[in-house]
Parts: sequence; C-alpha cells; structure tokens
Amino acid sequence: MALDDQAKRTFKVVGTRVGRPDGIDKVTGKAAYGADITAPGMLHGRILRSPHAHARIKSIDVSEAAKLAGVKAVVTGADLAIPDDEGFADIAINCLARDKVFYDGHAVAAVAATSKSIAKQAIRLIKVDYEILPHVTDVDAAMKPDAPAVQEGRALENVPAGMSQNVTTRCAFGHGDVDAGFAKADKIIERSFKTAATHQGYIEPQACLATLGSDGRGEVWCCTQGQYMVRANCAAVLGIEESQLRVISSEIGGGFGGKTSTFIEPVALALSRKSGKPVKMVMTRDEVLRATGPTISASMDIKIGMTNDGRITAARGELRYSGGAYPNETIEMGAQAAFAAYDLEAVETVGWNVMTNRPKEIPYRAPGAPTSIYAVESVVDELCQELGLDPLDVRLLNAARKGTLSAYGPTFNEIGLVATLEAAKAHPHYTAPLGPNQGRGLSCGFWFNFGGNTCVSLNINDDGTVGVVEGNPDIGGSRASISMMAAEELGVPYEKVRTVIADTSALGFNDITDGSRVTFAVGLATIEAARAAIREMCRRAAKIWGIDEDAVLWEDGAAVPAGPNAGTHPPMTLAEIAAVAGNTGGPIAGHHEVNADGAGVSFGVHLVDTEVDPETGATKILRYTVFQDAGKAVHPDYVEGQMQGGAVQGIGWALNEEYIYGEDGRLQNAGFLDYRIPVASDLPEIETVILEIPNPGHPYGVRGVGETPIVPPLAAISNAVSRAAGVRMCELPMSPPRLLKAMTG
Amino acid sequence: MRYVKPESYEAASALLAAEDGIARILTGGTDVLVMLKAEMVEPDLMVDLKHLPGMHDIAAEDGGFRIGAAVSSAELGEHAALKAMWPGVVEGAELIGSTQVQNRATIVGNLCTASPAADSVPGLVTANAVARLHGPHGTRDVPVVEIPVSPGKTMLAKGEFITSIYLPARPVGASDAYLRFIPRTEMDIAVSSAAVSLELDAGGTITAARVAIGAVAPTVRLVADAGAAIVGTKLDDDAIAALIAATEAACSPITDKRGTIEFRTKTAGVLAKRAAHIAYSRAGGKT
Amino acid sequence: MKMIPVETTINGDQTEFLCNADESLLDVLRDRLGLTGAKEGCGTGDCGACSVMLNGRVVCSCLVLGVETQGAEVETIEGMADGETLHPLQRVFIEEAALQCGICTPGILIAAKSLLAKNPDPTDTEVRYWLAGNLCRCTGYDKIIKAVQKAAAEMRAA
Amino acid sequence: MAGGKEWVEVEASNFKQLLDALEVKHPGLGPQIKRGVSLSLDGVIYREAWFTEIGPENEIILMPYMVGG
Repeated sequence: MALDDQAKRTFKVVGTRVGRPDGIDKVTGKAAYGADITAPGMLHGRILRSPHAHARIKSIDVSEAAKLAGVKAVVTGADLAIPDDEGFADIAINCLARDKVFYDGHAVAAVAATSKSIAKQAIRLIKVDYEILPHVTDVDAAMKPDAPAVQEGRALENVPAGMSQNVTTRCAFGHGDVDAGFAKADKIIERSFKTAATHQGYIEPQACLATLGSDGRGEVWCCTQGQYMVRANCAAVLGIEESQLRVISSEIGGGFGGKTSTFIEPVALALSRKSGKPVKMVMTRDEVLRATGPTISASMDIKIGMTNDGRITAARGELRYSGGAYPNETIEMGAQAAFAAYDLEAVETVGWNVMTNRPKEIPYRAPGAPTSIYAVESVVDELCQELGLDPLDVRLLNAARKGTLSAYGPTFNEIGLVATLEAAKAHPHYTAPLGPNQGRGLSCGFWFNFGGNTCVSLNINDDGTVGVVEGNPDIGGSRASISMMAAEELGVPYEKVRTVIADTSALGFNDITDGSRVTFAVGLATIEAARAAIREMCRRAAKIWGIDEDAVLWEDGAAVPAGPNAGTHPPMTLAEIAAVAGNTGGPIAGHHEVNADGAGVSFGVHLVDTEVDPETGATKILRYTVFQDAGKAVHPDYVEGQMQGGAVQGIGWALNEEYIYGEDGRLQNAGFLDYRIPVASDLPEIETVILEIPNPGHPYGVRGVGETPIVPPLAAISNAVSRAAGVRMCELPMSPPRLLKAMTG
Repeated sequence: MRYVKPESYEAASALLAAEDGIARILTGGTDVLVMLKAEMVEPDLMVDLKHLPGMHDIAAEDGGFRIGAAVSSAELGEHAALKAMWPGVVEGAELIGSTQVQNRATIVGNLCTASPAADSVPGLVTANAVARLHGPHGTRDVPVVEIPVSPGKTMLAKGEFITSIYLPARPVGASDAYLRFIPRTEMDIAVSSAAVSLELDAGGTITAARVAIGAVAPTVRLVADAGAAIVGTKLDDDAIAALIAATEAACSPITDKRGTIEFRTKTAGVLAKRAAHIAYSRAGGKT
Repeated sequence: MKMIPVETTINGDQTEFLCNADESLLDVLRDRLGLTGAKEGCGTGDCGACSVMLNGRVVCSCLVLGVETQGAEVETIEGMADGETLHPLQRVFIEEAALQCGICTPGILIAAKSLLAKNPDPTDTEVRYWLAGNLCRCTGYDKIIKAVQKAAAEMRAA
Repeated sequence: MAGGKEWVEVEASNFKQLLDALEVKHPGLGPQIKRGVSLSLDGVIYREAWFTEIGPENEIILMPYMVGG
C-alpha cells in the first residue's frame, strides 16, 4: 500500500497527543494483567526446574507428590506431544524436558494443587534422578571441537563438517572485493568484542489461566505478545486443534520480544486436562530470569579499513552468537544488520550460531542487531580517534542513503539516516563543552521493521461511533494509535472510536506484536478497513440520494455529492448514515486482511556524554539525546516513549546488565537485585528528536519505531566511556570492576 | 510457620529459647521475608517484636541516643538531632534499600542479618555503638563490632535478641561519614564500603579516628591502623596515603558476581579516603 | 495450617480476612481481597510494583506479612481516586503518557503520592531517588519524572 | 545460500515461481526455503508473499525469514 500524496494531507488526529483508552484502568489498578484473574475452582500450578546446567534425566518419580493431599495433577514431558516440526518440538521440550535438561532452570515436571503452598511442597516431593553431564556456557568455548555437545545433530546443511556439534548455523552476507578494499585503506583496525546475554526485563512475569477438557476444547488467558502464536504453540504441543483453543491476551506488563514464545501455557493446559479444573500459573522472578528469554551472548571480530579522509574502504565481520541450548536465527539478523548504516564498496559478514547450556534465546528488541552494531560502531569510532576525524562527519561521509546497496543485499529506498545524522550534528548537544573525565560518544542504529499477517475489522455503530477489532496485544499504546488512524481516515473525532484486542476466535490470524510492526501493519489494515466502510457508506448515501455510487465522495466524516452534476444534497455524516443503516441494507462494517509489506527500515542516532570515575570505574550518564526517523509519528508521546525506553534498556546493557554463570553452569544473578536494570536515579533526562521521513510503503508514511532505539546505546556509551577513560573498551557490560581494571592495567 | 506477638521481652526470650525448630524475629522484615520468599529459610516460629515498649523510640540518653530495635531507617533520617550528631550512621541506615524498604528496615535487623555488606554497620562500628541484648538470663550490653561473627551469624545466644542500640555522646568538633560503592546509584548491595568517624582539636588536627570497612572481609572490620594513620594530621597527602594503605591492607575480600578481590580492595581505600574528607569537613576541619 | 483472623482498614474500609502466617500482604490483597492493583514483579522488594501505604508510609507489600496489618491502615491504588475523580497524579500520568505497559504504574503512583505528601516541591533528583525502588522497563523514566513534577506543581497551586 | 552474496539466474514472474525454480535449479537452497525466506523487492522486505509480482527490472534479494522483538 503506497504512501498517500502527502502534499494534500493535513492530519487532524494523527500527530496529536490524545489520552489513551486504557489510561484510567491502568492508573486505578483496574486493568487486568496475566496474573490478575481467577476462575472458580481453579488450581495453582508450579514447575520443578533443573538445578543442573546439563544432565540426563534417568528417571522421574512423581508418586510422592501425587499422593500429597490437595495435589490434583502432576505432569512431565511425557504428557506433551513432540510435534514433527522442529520449532514446535523445541518449544515442547523447553516447556517440559524429555531425556535431558539443557540448562539451569529447565522445566522438568509440574504440579497443580489446591493452594500455592501445597504446590510448592509437592514439587519438592518429585524425585529426579540425574546423570550430570559436562556443560558449556561460553560461546567461544562451545565452538571448540571437543566442547560438550548440548544437542547433537542440529547443525544446518550450511555448517561445514568437522565443527563442534554445538555450531548450528552459518550465514554470510556482503558484496565487493573485501581484500582489495583493505589494500586501499590508510588505516585498518581489527578488534574482538564480547557481549553478555541480557534479559528483556519486563516487570510482569509470565502468567496464565488455562482450562482444557478431555474433548480437546480449551481456553487460555495469558500475557503474551501474540495470542495466535500461543494458540499455535499450545495446539502443537498438546496435540489439539487450533479451532478448539481460544486464547485471550490480557493486558501485558512489558514484553520487548520476551513474550513472543510460550513457557507455561502448554504446561497449565496439560495440568488442566489431567485434573479437569482450571489451572493458574504465575512465574516467579527467579523463574523468569532462569528459564525465559535472555538474548544471545556474543563474541565478535570486526575489521574496518579507512582512508585518511575518513572513507571506509572495506569491512569484515565474524560474529559468533549463542542463543542458548537451541538453534536459532538471531545470528542471521545480527549479521545482516551489522554494517547496514554504511554505504560500502566491499563488505563481508559471516555469522555462526552456537548452542550453550543456557536458556532458549527469545527475541529482545531488534534481536541480534545491538551487539553486532556495537562492535562495528566501536571500530568506526576508534578509526575516527586514530585518524583525528570527527565521528559524525565520518558517518555522514559513509552513510547509507537512497540507492545504497546495503551490506545485507537490498538497495535502500528512501531512508532517514543522513537526515538523522545531520539533526544530531546541528543539535547543541554535539558541541556542548565537556569536563575532565568526561567523554562523548555516538552511534548509528538500524532495524529492518516488518509488516506481516494482520486482520482488522471495523464496525460503524448505529449511534455513529466506531469499533475497531484488531488482533495484536497493545504493548505500548497501540490501541490509541489505531483509534487515531481510524478516526483520521473516517473523519470522526478520536473519542468516537474504540479499539479492542480480539481473542483468537474473533478475528483471523495475526502475527505476534513484533518487529515494530503494529502501528505500521495494523494501522495500514485499519486504514484499509476504514476505506472499505467509507465505500459502503458512500454507496448508502448514493442510494438515499438516488445518484450513482461514484458520484459520492467522503469528506470530513460525511458523504458529499461529487460535484454539481450529482445534485445539491447536503452532506450526510457518518452518524446520519449509521442511524439509517438498517433501512439501507443492514449494518456497515469494513475489514481488511493482509500480509502487510513495505515496512520501511528505520535508522537512529544516539548521542551520549558520560563521566568516568577514574578511582572506581563508575560511569555516570550525563546527557543523552536520541534522534530517530519515525516516518510519521502517529502519537508523538508514544514515539518518544519508545525512543526513551529503548535508550535506557541499552544503557542497562552497556553498563550493568548481564547473565553471570558460575563454574557450575548455574545462573548466579536470577533476581532484580543482581540483574541490575537501570533505576530512575541512574539516568538524566532522555532528550528526543523525532524526524519524519515518510515511509513510501504506508499511506501516512508510518515506520515502526520500537526496536531501533535499543541498538545505538551500546556503542554510543562504549565510545563515550572509551574516550572518557582513555582506553578502548571491547566488552559489555562495562561494569565498574571491568572498567577500573582496563583503566589501571 | 507460627506467628506470635509476645506480650513482653521476657515472654519473647522464653518463646525463642523454647523453640526447637527455626525461629526468626520480625521487626522490619525486609531481610527475613526475602529469605522466606527465596525458600532460603523456612521458620517454624516468627516472633514479632515491634509492638513492645521502647522498640520504636529514639531517646536521648547521657548525651547520646538510644535507638529502639524497630525504628526504621526512615525514622532515623527524620530525627534531626540524631542526624546532626551522627550523620555517618544515619546515612548508612538511609542507604539500605529503596524508599519502600527504608520505611521498614531497621539498623538492628541490618546488624543481625550479619552480612559483611550491611550498610548501617560500619558507621555503628566507628561510632562505638553498643547493642543492648535481652535474653533468658536478662540484659547485657555488647559493642556492635562484636555482634557479627561470620556471614549470616551473630554472637547472640539462643533466646537472645537486640532491643536497642546506643550511640554515645560526641564532643564538639567531631563527625562521621559513610560511603559505599554500588554499580547503580540505588538498589544494590555494597561492593565495598567505608565509614570514618573522627574528632578534631580547635586547630583542626585529628585527635581520634576510627575507620571501618564493609564487604571486604567476612564481617565488617574496624581498621585500627587506618584510624591511627590520620590521627595527629589534618588529612594531608601523606596521611591519606597511609590511610589508604592501611585500609587496603585490612581487606580480605572474595571475588564474586558483585566484584573482584582487586576491585573491592582498591575501592575500599578510595572510599575510606573520601569518607575521611567528608567527616573532616563535617567536623569543621578545613583542608 | 491454621489461618489467622486479621482486622484492618483498607482504603478507609474496615476489612476482616483470614490468612496463613507466612502469607504476604501482597498475597492477601490480591488473592483474598481481590485488590489486584498491587502487582508482583519480584516478591523480594526489588521492583516496587507492589507498593502500598502502611500506616502512612510507602512499603513493598511483598515484604509485609498479612498478619502484621492487624489494626493497621492500608492504602492501595484502588483507593487513590475519589470516586470518579482521579488524583492529580493519576490524571497527569495519562495526560503526559507516563505509562506504556502500565504494570509499574500503580506502585509508582503510590510512591509518588507519598513523596509529594512529604516534599511538595521536590527537585528532579529527589524524585528520581525517591522512585529508585520502582522499576519501570518501558519508559526510561523520563515521562514519569516530568508527570510527577507537573502534578506536584498543580497540587501546590491548588 | 548466502543472502546477497551469490547471484543466481532463474525465470519467474512472482515470488512463488522464483522459489520453486530456485529449488529445482539449486537444490542446496531447499532446506533454507523450507525454513522460510524473506524477499526484498527493490529494497522493500516481503515475508513469504508468494504472489508478489516480480519482473526483470526488479532487484530481488532472498534473505532468511526474520523475526523481531
């Protein structure tokens, strides 16, 4: 769907800062999240988890647990199906292990009991006989040929023979003669980097309430980024039919990608099927950190050559990602994103995915991109330092723009990188003075953005109001944005529109809320659905007026005759047409189903000032500015919120957040005390500058904005800290012990 | 778990002494309830003491202050006279956890958890604070420095509990300070810490000094050499260098998820230096 | 386990409940009294999502036993608005988009209200440190701090 | 399959025909096509849209199927 002619368009609703429809519920405690509902007669589920990083399960004895008064069901992996599809099979054995546990925290068995405390006692009565196996948690160690094999036989056909069993994927991207490019360089820097795995850190743990009968009919209420995904996973893992399973998404307390998979819903359904009662399961924070989606951990080598005047001649990257105990595709996105911000004659990126005894990686905001771009942007910054060049000028000189053959293949259309860099250069932040021990860093960021499968139904109510039904959980205010686009298109006030999130039985399939797709794709489908309703309303007006359908236009929320030949009928408003809908042919609605294409890529630039304490290695963020191309900011507050929130998550990744494993392969910091996400007092104001370079693939020019903002902070902060500390940092997080050691040698 | 609110100190110690299982005392609850949640401890008996007389009082006594065992960190911070006399002690107490935790956490609880990283303990140690214990055999006073014996363990006998902490009077020209290192600005456990208490003569020369360090040894440690290093000085560079050397020499930390041996040792010295400067300035000294 | 009867005042209403000795106030509010506005993000006092007022002070309800509230006054997010009139903080949070997913919002509102009761004119730094125990993963805190300041200014002018 | 790294030539007028032809001509690509691919048509990414029309003037890039956060 192409961009409307913007010259004609003056937005009335889009671009304003309206209140959100779920606002009152959320400030008064009424909003119902995953853990907030109950069912009569419900049981409480709880999961027994592996204390070992890697072990063979020799036997599981649940008899004592089953005998405990109040215990109504006990399940193990044997109660779930193993689907033929590898992806579903991985979900099944991650929900409840089969013959092996792959990581500390891997679910082994579960109980449902009449109270939380009985469930807690019951899981202690389950006896698991483990044969402990050697484990590996470090990506480089796991790649060695003699490393313990986490799983066997999982390598794709593209992995060369003779490598560790843990290597599952090889991918390569690029173009041009890289060696010839390096030969032209005046300065070449090659560095190796490591980044720790981090967690999405949503404040609401996974929670669900599930019921499933022996006839295969069931319902799940849960917090998720995709109710259809939950339905598909549960149906596959339980061997039931999708039509019989209704999944309702609750309000969601943060996801950031972390709720794009299932962990407890199939287990709760299995317990419900066995006990004949509804089962509620709520994860503890310890379980969330030990057993749900952290990101990849990474080890990377980056080599870039530059001329004395700052032109990049060639770039090469080798990325080794570990997505935990299962194969995954994040490496492919990391490898594609690494050099996306640059217009390069010669570039080559090779990526490897490696299995380790860690939890199954789940996407986290721009999955794969923050780490690879961190490594690239660090080397670019060091080249600027070494050659005495301005880092913004060098980015501008080499920036990808319309017509650039991107490092991952496609040729870019209209993109906002140059405009974003120019905005950063013109901003007073860039030239503000710095004090002692202070440094300024910047980085570009990039994300692909997706569209995807989307259904929207839009109903014209008889009182002249509008109901929109869409199928993507509202994770950051999307109901407001969708209502705004419907109101804009229909020409009615925002307050007249209410958008609700459908359960899986109320609307066709929708992809998960991911890839920054919702405002783009659901917005696009909403606009199309509104246009369908408008066509019908024009048809009704034509009938009433006794004129031709195509002699009626829609203007400012009303049908009007197209011209003098169509007669002098006064405009008929949406409300007037709706009021007589029963007389003119029945209810009026529009709907649209699409696999949306044309999501425009997104670029951002972050600028940060830091101060490093030379005696303790502590880093303070002094000033932070985010520049990003939003295409068109539908609700500027929420766009700013995405930019600020992503930046702060990146600050956490850069400075403190990390999965820390002991020698025993167990996670040592499974709590918010030692998994240190940023707190309010750690941060300055996060300034935002929204640029609007319309996306040619959306009628209003919208681009997804949610993911790009987590990409630049890692390198921006590392570059600022490296300049402040006088030593190049190549490992994240730059925790004080690590930084102090680097500074003092 | 049984929950009991005994009617008197005597009843409390009798209950605790008679319990065969695991007993825990509840005042602020900010440590014990975390341990309960984490299933690190599952007490058979929880004895709530905060309603007993004197537990919530901050009372002037012999020029100093007696602080009841259930006085929260927030209440300590709101007591102007106490804060003026022992600012370092109060700032240690005010660093325990969040605003929410401040409203419940107590310095006695912080002391009895016996963590080497306890924020309020170094200040109490440099203040020469004395804990009053109540037990089956009556009451006794024990210097705070002697209470923790190893991580998680105190010298309290079965049936004994702390009812109050006494902070002694201070002469004119005396003050204290406490600093800790944490990776964030709030919400972390100290990676290393230092408290300094000192007294000055009219000319600004230090006449007495006590230095204590936290999170760098199995218990909070009083470093006599570090105090001695600055007595007789006005915190000149040599004195500070000696203070840092003595502090670092007293460290015997571990490497764990929060910090390394080298990092803890180095930062303990830095914090002792910085705390000494703050205490010196608060005491009226000019450098 | 023998349940213990407790009488307390919640949002001004006399309330009686039975609970186990080891049950947290948070569990009592959510599971026994249907007051699900306080959220459990960690259960260990590290996130602040369960913040409530206990005898006039903000606390983590996960770090209070239900039985401890005998005779106490408890205020939760459900008691913050006056009927259909939102508290200025609640209203301004919506106006200023100071929430995204909203899971931390009840705890932050309770904590912010307690700050403004104690300090009606805080600096940004004071707001940030007061709210340091309330984790928010969506917003980066920026709009939260601005909303608290805007509500504070309104409340001072009122 | 190596993203934009290798250039291949097949006859096709839409994405589905392209994939089918590729699988016949380059069996090595079969497993990746089964796992899912994204298509970039003149720089715009399409996820598994079979009937997207393509012509000789278009630039087509095959990429791994992508997900987000």
